[in-house]
Amino acid sequence: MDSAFIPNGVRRCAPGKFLVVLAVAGAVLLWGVYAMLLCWFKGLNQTNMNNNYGFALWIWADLAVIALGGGAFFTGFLRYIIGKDELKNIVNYAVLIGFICYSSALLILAIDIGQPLRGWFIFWHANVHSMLTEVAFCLSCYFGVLTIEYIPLILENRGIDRVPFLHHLGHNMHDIMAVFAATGAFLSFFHQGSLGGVAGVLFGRPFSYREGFFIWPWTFFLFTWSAAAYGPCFTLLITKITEAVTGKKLVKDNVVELLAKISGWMMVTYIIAKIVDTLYWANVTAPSKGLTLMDFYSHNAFYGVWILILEIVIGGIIPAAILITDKGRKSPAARTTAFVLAVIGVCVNRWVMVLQVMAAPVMTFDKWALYYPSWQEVATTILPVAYGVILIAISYRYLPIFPQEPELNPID
Amino acid sequence: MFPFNFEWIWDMPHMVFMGGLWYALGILGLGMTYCIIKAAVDAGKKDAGNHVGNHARNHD
Amino acid sequence: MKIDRRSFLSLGIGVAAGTAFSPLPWKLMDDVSIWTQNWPWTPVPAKGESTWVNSVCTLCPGSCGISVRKVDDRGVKIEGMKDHPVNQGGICSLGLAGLQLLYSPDRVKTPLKRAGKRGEGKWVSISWDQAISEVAGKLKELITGGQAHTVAGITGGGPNTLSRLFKRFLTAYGSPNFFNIPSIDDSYRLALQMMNGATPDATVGLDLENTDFILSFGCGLLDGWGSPVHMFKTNTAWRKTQARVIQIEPRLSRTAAKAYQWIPITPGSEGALALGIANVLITESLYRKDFVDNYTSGFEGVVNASGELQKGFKQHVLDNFSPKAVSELTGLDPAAITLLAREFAKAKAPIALFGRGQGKLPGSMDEALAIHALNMLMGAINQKGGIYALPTPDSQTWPVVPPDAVADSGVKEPRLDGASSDAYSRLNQLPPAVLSGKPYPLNALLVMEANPLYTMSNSKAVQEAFDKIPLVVSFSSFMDETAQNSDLILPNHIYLERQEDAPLPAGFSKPVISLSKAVFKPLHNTQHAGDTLILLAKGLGGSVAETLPWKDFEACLKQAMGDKMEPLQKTGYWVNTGAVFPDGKTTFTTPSGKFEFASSAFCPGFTPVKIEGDASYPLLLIPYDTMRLASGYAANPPFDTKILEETILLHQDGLIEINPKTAQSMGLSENDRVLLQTPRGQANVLIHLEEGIMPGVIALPRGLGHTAYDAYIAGKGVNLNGLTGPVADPISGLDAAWGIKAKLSKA
Amino acid sequence: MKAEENHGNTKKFGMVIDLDVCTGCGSCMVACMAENNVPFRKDESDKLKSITWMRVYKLSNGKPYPETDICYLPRPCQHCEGHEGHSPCVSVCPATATDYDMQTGIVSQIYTRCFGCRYCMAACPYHARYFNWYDPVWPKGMEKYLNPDVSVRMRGVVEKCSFCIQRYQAAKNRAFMEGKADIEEGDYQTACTQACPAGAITFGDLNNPAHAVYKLKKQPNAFRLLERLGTNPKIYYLSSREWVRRAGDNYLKNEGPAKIG
Repeated sequence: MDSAFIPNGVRRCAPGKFLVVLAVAGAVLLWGVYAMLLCWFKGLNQTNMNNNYGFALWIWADLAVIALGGGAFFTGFLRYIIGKDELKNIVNYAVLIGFICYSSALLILAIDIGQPLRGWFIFWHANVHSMLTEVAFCLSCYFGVLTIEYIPLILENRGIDRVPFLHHLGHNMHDIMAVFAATGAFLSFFHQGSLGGVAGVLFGRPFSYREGFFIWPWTFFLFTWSAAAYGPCFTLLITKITEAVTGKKLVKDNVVELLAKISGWMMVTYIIAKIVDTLYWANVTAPSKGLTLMDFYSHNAFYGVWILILEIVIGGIIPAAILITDKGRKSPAARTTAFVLAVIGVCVNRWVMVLQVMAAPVMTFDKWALYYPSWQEVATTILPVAYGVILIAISYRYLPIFPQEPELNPID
Repeated sequence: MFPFNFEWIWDMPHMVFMGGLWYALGILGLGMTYCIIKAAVDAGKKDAGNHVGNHARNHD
Repeated sequence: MKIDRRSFLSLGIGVAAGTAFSPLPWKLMDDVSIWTQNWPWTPVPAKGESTWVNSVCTLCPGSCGISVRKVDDRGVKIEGMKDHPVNQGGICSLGLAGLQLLYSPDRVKTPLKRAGKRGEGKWVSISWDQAISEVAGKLKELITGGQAHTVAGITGGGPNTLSRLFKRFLTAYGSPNFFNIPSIDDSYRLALQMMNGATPDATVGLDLENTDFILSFGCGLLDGWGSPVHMFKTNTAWRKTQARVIQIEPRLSRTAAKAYQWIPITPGSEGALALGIANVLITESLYRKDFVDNYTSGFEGVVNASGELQKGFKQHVLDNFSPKAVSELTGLDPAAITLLAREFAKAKAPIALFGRGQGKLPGSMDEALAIHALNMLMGAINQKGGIYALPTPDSQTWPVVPPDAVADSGVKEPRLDGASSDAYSRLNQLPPAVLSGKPYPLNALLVMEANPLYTMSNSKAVQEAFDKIPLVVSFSSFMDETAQNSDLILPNHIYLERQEDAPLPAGFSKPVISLSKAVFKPLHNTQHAGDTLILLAKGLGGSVAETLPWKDFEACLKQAMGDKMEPLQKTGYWVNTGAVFPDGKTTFTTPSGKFEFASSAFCPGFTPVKIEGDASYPLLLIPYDTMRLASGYAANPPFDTKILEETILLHQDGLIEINPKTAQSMGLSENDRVLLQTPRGQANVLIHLEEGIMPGVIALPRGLGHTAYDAYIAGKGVNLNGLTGPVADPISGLDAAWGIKAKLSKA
Repeated sequence: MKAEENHGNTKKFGMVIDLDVCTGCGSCMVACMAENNVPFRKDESDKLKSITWMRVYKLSNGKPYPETDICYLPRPCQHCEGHEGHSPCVSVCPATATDYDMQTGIVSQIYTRCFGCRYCMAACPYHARYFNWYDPVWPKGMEKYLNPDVSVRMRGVVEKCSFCIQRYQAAKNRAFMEGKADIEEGDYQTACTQACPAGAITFGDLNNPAHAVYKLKKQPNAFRLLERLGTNPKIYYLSSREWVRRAGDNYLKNEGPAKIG
């Protein structure tokens, strides 16, 4: 039925099966869209956010998907700028995942703001001192870059490629992709960082506030670093899941191992920096505001030291240790475990840098405020997952995402 | 975001920040314009009628 | 089809690109955001000319001057009147929210006649003519049947002209049953009457500005006691003069928190503590001997009716109220009592005050007399910084019209509350009398500026009594509980829409009258209750009509105010500048001509109020008052409910304060839902742990648990009056209850 | 933030709130809501969704009965000056919807520009900023009392105490009409200051030695909330109670208000 559009040399499931997958994901998507419309038409009273939780699940989701989508810029950076050639076999997928992550982030932001129809004021009336302005600009620009990086992939579809103009367009874009990728990397370094800056500059919030370099708090660098370190793990994890779902090997182990190794070493350096940062914050920054480390991790029902351990040890040191060792990296099970832990680690980091910041009282007579999201918030946060599944399913079916697939899965 | 917005001031933060922004946008814009124009030219040159779908793509 | 997909696609892309580069999307984007900035459902207040009108707030007995800001004919803000003697620009949260009462869509907007069952909320609008003729017709019927005395009137308006007119109406009609809403003012009046020989119509005057030591027996000086804003101002002045407030109560109220010292004692033992302090003052000779020896009687001994000499106040106190004995009653250390007495005596101008919380209930006379005796011991009577009787500002007398035969015999019937005169209304006795039909059934009840169905304790009995009254007429412009349970509503203008005199502010130092103005033209088809009374009188004809001869209330008010009317209309208030208060007089019109510690009729003692409930109720439930809750005739406007703490009201649930220790012993923790039971009723409440309350005591605020008014207050929390009941005071017959025994169980 | 510093004639409006005198009655809260068209809903008991520009906090010394002591603390927007006008919220607003006015020291909020990202709320340690989670709705007819000098905020934007800036504008206009060079202390007072029945709030120009606040802020009992964060707030509090002053900021065990600058 749609065989004319399926890439050469690969096998795809029957259209019926494909449609069932789309239908299931589509149903979840619709649920999310319904919640989204509720938020737009009825307002943010549909959420469980409140005046203590101006930022909540959505901002966490934004920070998390952007960190996870960091695989795109970092892989692109390694591939086009550093010249790690093997990574061409995974960069397509990294771009796709990045595209999904960033478009999701933008969508969530559009739901999250109280006046979505005025959202463009962030550009028009930009306050250049605000980290969020930097985020908005770089995020939008980098989303443009991801789109530019994704377009040639779409143009490679057999059906589309028949159109000469589009064929040439794809070709030309490929030719100067390094320029785009470099721009993207430049933008990414900044917006990943400014996302960290969002929390780090809050000098009214001793939990997140960090000193820094020039105008950038340490979290600026930690966020960029962690996105570069953990993002590829997410790319690799999704690749692994895709392989499991399709039942095919899609990327060669050497490619996976190379990226995993780089990611692992990045994590090692990151986690050292993070530990130093935490120690400095706990022993110098916070006490200068009259607070001790344990003030942030006690007197409430949820945030205990466990979350610090989960983030740094379980989600940082352990996966890093696995990925930098040959043995760990080469064992598919250990490797996948490391990916999962790493994803958890970075998500927990983003969680505390958003939610725990809001939860921790600053005034002595204030109380911890705990929060759980409403179903509308959950649904709109799951929406991108469903959307991602759909986009991956379609892209995988019709586009030559995995250059090594035909070789690894020869058709008799 | 434009010098004619009233919050605009010709100070360092604006020039650095907005300079960076317009620089990035410029690269992307010019890059895409170049690709599109060149694609149109290429498509016209290389016999629009021909089927080019199987043209082996050079990935590098 | 050769205009194929390709050209179609190209066309599409072309159109999209063309549109994108046209001004259209940008213009749309701009327009849409302008639209969001001017959403039609977000109101835009109309501009106009801004003016200020001075008036007085009569939402509580405080009588604060207010300045109302108007923009054209809209009222946009109520502020305190800067140079008003009572509040000097300050204003409380209720007064500030007055416009929410004015503009409430839930007001009674026109005369209503009940259509469904009583309390069902079904009404038909009727004309004023019909309303007047219906009520007048019913009242005429009762005259014909010789039942004029079976009509009663309740007013919460205080001693103002409208209340006087109402009473005059009832008297002329032939009913002795005129009721005021009793309060602590009655106890002060009675205490002054008994000990100082004041006339019953005098009110208490307090020269608080000049005191330097305030022994407050549970008075919510900063919780709405007296004239609230005036008390706040006074308290601030006390800070500057370093006057000390000693707050004696089992709960850390706002007053206690601001006081120099908070002394929690066993609730109900206040009178005993007063006598214990008196004991120390006498034992250690710390009292003002010159004053006591020269100007008082009953201190050393009392000659009783049969001419025998009996123990006087001194011996009585020395015999029964040693610090040790009082310690057992109050739970206070004997040394603390002695210390407190010494501090009290050391002060230059000490004063002892009674009246729990806002003084909503008259309380025990024994206690009032005991505490007032402390003032006598320190000579704080009629002196600077002391307590005294303030004469009610004399109003011009109205023409005397001889009653007709019906009226004459009617007013001679006994009052339903068993009181010998209407000087002190034993309103708490009314429901049992109505329920028993003795001495006679109540056939009609007129309620003005009051909401007895909500504010009277033992709600269940009050409701049952209401159900037995064949005709209930309300004059309320609020759809309050009483109005909701009436047969006819003849709505009065709201306080901002009518002219009337505001009575003397409670506990003020000098006589002041303020004039409330019609700041706004009546919004709805309401009518001044004074006019309604005059029209009713006209409808009844005969001597009633002759007794209320004015063409309208304004004429009546003018005649009552006499030459005060001019200054009242000019400045909004009138202060008695002709006399000095306190006047320093050391004689009075008691039988002995002196201030009386005791007489053949009384001697201050300590008879614990018989609080209801047996041993199966281990806890003591006490009410408390807060400035954030209106608990009288006016219910909380939305703003005031908004500022209620979540430890008082959480969603629809009221919270009960309990000491964490007590709660722990019962296995209860914060926000647990519990069933609160008292001998008078039960309710579901949530637990609020509060260190500032005595273990074993639990406290609920007054002012919640409404079933009427509007959706912003109805159905929220618990009406304390549904859980408590009155205890008749042996001396005054007024309600002496200060709490009730209670128990809590997990719900 | 762009205006040059000129301490000679720039104003710095601020408050001194005497906590010894404040009774926690809540008049300031209602005065503020009535003046500034703050909406209300049927259930306002979820204080985290309730808009109260002025909020009275209840502080406790935490001791058990009968040593318990409580104190009430009214908390308007602190109008932080931060370092050279970089208050926590102003510098983070991406759309320049909130600004620190160097001429008055007032942190303003432009509702029609705010697009509701709530970053400023995250930045404010005082929880002085409020989001319009709901459309503001008044019961039918009650919208009549709305103040024409203050615009009603639409759903989806952040709002906060403005020091009743409309009153400042009006005072300036009046002064201009009357040919006066400048406004006087009494010409511009916030709604809460005026209403406070205890007279606990004093408002004025902290730069002007003739204003009451100028002297009051220098009292030994004066402190500010969370001063150690560097927010540089313009609300001063007075309390004779040591535990209350200590509650104004975070201190390590061995520190105390007196030891820190």
